[in-house]
Amino acid sequence: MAFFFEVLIGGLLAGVMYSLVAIGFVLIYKASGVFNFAQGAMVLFAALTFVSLLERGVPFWLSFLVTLATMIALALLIERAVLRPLVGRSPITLFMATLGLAYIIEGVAQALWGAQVHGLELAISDAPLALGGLLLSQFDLFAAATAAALVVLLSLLFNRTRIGLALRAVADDPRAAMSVGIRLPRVWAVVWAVAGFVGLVAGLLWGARLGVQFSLSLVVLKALPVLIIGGFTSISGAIVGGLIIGASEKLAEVYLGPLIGGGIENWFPYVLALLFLLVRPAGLFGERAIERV
Amino acid sequence: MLYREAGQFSVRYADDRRFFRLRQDRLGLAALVLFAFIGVPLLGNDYWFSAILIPFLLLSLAGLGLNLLTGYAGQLSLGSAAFMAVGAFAAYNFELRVAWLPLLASLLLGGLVAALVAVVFGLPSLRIKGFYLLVSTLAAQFFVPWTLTRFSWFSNDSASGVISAPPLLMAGYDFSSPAGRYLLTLAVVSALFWLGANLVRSELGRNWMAVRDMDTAAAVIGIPLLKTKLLAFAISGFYLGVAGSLWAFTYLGTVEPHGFDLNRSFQILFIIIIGGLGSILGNFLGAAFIVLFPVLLSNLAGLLPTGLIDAGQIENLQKMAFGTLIIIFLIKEPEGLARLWQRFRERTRRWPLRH
Amino acid sequence: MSNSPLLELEGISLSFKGVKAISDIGFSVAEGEICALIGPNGAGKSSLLNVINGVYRAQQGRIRFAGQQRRVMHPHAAARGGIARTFQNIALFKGMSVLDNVLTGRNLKRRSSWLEQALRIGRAPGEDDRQRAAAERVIEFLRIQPWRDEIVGTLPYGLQKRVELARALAAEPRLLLLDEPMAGMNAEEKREMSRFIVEINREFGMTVVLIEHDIGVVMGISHHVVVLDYGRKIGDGSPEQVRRNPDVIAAYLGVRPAAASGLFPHRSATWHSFSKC
Amino acid sequence: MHEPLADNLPASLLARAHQRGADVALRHKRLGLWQARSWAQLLAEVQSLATGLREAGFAAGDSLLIVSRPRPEALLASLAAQWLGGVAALLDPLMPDAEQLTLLRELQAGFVFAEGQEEVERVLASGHVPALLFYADGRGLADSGLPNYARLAAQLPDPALPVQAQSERPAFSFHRLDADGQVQQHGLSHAEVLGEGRRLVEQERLTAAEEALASRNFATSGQARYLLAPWLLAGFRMNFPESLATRDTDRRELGPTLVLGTHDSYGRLYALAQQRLPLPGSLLRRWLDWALDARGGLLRNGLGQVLLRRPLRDVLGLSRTRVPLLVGEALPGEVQAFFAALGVAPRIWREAPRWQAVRSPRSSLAARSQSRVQPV
Repeated sequence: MAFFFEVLIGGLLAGVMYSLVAIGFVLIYKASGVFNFAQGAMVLFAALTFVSLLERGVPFWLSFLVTLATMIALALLIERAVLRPLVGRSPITLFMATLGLAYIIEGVAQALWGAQVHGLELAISDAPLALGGLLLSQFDLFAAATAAALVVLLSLLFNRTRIGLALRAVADDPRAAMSVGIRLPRVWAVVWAVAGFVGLVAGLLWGARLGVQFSLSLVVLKALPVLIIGGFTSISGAIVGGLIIGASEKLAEVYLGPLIGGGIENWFPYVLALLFLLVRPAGLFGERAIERV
Repeated sequence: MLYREAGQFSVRYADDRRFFRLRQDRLGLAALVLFAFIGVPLLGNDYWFSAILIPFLLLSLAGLGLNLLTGYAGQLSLGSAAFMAVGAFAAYNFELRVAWLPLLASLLLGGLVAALVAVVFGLPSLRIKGFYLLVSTLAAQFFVPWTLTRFSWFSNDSASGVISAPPLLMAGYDFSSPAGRYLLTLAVVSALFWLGANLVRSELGRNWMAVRDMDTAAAVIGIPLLKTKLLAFAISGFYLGVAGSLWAFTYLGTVEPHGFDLNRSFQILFIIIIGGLGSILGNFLGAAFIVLFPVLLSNLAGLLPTGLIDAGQIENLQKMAFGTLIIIFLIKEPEGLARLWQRFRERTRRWPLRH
Repeated sequence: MSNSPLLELEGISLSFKGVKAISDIGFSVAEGEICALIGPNGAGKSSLLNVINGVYRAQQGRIRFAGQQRRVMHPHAAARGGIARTFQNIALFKGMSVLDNVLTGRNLKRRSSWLEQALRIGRAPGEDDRQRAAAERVIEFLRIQPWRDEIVGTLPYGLQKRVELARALAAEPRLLLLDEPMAGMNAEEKREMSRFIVEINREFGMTVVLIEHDIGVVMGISHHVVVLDYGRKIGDGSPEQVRRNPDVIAAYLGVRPAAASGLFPHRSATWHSFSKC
Repeated sequence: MHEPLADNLPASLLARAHQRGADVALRHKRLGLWQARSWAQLLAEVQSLATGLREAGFAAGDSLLIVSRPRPEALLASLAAQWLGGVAALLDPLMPDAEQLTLLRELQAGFVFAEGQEEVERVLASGHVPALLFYADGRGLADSGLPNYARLAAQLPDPALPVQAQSERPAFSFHRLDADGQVQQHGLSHAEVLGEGRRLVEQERLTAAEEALASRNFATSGQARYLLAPWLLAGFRMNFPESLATRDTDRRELGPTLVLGTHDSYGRLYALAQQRLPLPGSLLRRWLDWALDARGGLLRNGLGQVLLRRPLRDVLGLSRTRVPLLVGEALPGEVQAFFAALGVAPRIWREAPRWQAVRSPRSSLAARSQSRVQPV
């Protein structure tokens, strides 16, 4: 039984990592209705920039700030060059544009910093920690704490600041928000910048775990089922979705894996998400729109 | 400009149903097809057949397969490569296990199996829309290669799931030479394009577009949504399956499941975005672009002094260029190269008048 | 006109997330008549049309169409039974040509399979001719021949409305539901459109249920008027009867406080035309 | 080729039907198709109509007033009236409404063919109810109780119905108001129409292979002389566009070899081209003007021909045009030059209507046994 709980909690903690990527999606989706496939590329880009600076001897905090600045600049650029010309186009078109964006960011990241794997040490021991009879990864606990801090930070940002208010207004009804003088492009730029920040945090954690390498951009594929389960518009949904995916993926790997063969974690989340979709098409926390005709 | 349209008028509805209403267009197409079947095999060399023409034709076919689903029926899919893989492995197994089956029949059966698999992954499309559907097609994209690798029966217990093409014998002829493989590919692709062009102009094609443009209204006028969408998945799957089996048989000779990964799906999606969503011609234009652009890029890089740009950088450059082009096309010409061509044609038909 | 009504609604109630849109509405439409649904914005007119052809499912009530009783209608069943409609906000297939849009309206008349059509064998070619000819007759009837091959999305609003009507007509329905067919049109276009509606009704004997705000037009062309307000029915009868109905006059005059608060700004404007006719 | 016997229009039709019965005589674009009818079919239809008209009381010397844009029904109704020895009185439906109403009121026609609801309403609005009023486009007229064209044309033809037209009797009459609001008319006899038509056929060497487009209204004598008569004499094909609004695209589809126009119709085409050509001052336009310039030179001829003149001619639907005719007033210099540069310089044919004031217009079309249109 303890083994089960270990697996479960391990999975839940791994799920937090998925949630971190998914939160970036939710932010952007809420504010601009874009399903941002480039989120993974942004994670890669942030991590790669950070680690390359670090390797060139730049101090940790300076690297962090420089990377953050880069991500903000990138967000502004994206808003200007991609989002603004595509205002009012169908969600599918916007999605495909972010596919293109993902290619560009990946290409630039690798052209700048090379394609080799970089190790990233965040000075957190990955040694298992015995807690109440269960062995848990310290790193995972740290990641969970970071995620929690991030969520608190974001909720402060959105509930206590003017830009947060504007964001919520835009998410609610873009046209009404515009009519009361909220400038959409600014909100978008801010949100993409925040998403860039979230991407940076996720990139550091993922990078520390897997090494900073190209496959980081593929975490986007893990985040998608998370979003489906949690709903595209809810940050708490992203967290819960991540936990569900993480836990069930681990449990399936451990208990189902031996039966049908290993390596099922690639597709299992999707099948799970699909089942969820058929039962609750709008996700756990998403709102289902009434179709007006 | 080249056209003399006056005097070409329809006296039967069948006149309007032809692919091209104008005689000059029909003659042009006939000349092109004739050239492709007779001129190219005489003029081309092995490099052109194997490295350019065959992949171009097959990517066009795969593009058409995805275009039917995404461009016409409006169902976004990132599982194209998975259906190609199903087609390839199914055709391989038919060829392997049912010895008396002719090659062409194996190809078609491969397509049919892919169609069935596509229907299964298309089933959720009735309840979910837009990028929610991505989940279903991505599930296919991850599940299929896993299955093909996991169960070695599919690859006849070969190491890491690699399969090799059977000898390309048909009616006593050996199509194994590059020119032969080209001709075989061309024949299948031409036939399927003819069928596809008919399809999109038929009732089913209109129903697809109706579902794409506004599915509520489509349901209200009596278009059966489930049947229409599932047929889109099935037919798209069939096209991709045949493209996949030819990919294995006439293009590469040996493939493994991971040859049909997500990047291949993206590639096919880019073909139809650049070529033109909802266009038959666009698939050729997009595929030509995807095939020729890297060749062009590496040739250009070859002109530069050696050592300035290494091979890895060319790949990065290519990625950036594709990404940029996708965005430019979506912004400036969402209907792709086909639309540019169409505009040019309209202009020449009115020339020298402006409108 | 036959004795039993073509369409009968009984005790229809519909709510969205607990907000009542329609409460307990019942009325009947006789075969061959033009029936107008009028009432202020938000009175539930469009919702009622949506219930009739199954776009919305009413929580309560019964629909009886052409002798068949149903709890709720399903869009596909409605189309098969002979109900066609147009939408308030034009639900055309914008990427397709006018001809193709009209042809989609005839999809239920198809008998040949998609494979026959794709291979152009069997029943398909002959049927293609017949379908096209039928679509062309509708196009001629509504005088949209000059735009036959244009992409619908590029046409002006008034023409799109006409194309949408053409698509509905192409289905050769028994009951035609028109949701504000003249919204946003100028006087000339309105006159033309109401003439089309009258001709459709007279020449094809098609029963029409329409929603329209222009009371002058409504009184001019309809045989039967149903008045809704706040999701309830407050008037039902011939144009003459409805005009004299005190409840209707009260609603349109805006005697109740809600009306005066400016929630329904077009009320006063409508009253003007209402009192004239 | 010309039958000496056919000294009137219906007889010419009869001759064509005997000579080339199965050939296409007329096309009308309807329901998206150019629907063809043969000479034999036309003959049968005219005979049916004539039978129907006679049953309605129409007899030799009566006039059938035709209020219609060009459409096959109007043409065939005219021939049917002439078959019975009557006159086709043509009213230009594009005349201002008030003018038409006055004419309708003054003419008091006994037999009227009106195109559709609008025209029927106009006829009835004039306050005069004809003995026979029939229409072609039944839209909105279903409960009017009036007979429609299709019903008359579906009549079983009386095969014994002879052609009663006489060479010297009027075939057409035209009406208008003069400046003082007085009714004017002029008539055209069968002999005159056929004579002019024959002259055209011979001079322009018209054959049965011509394609003509009847896009203008009939209500001009030029149209009768230089289009209807040659059509019946040479036996070529007359084509009717889908509607007035689509005549330019229809012309391009059809590519007529014989174009009959007036000062106005050529002018309109010229204006259309000018408006749609590249903007004045643009490089393209200067090149175009250079290519259209009449002065020769090998380059100008060759390059201009291939790249500009030929395509322009095709866009205007004139690339097959062999016989461009202009009836009436000459074209302004630049218009004439424009078409000449395209190789379709219109050739002028005289239209000399002898308009005469009608002293008692009420009697002119009213009914039989009253004074008739004078033979010209």
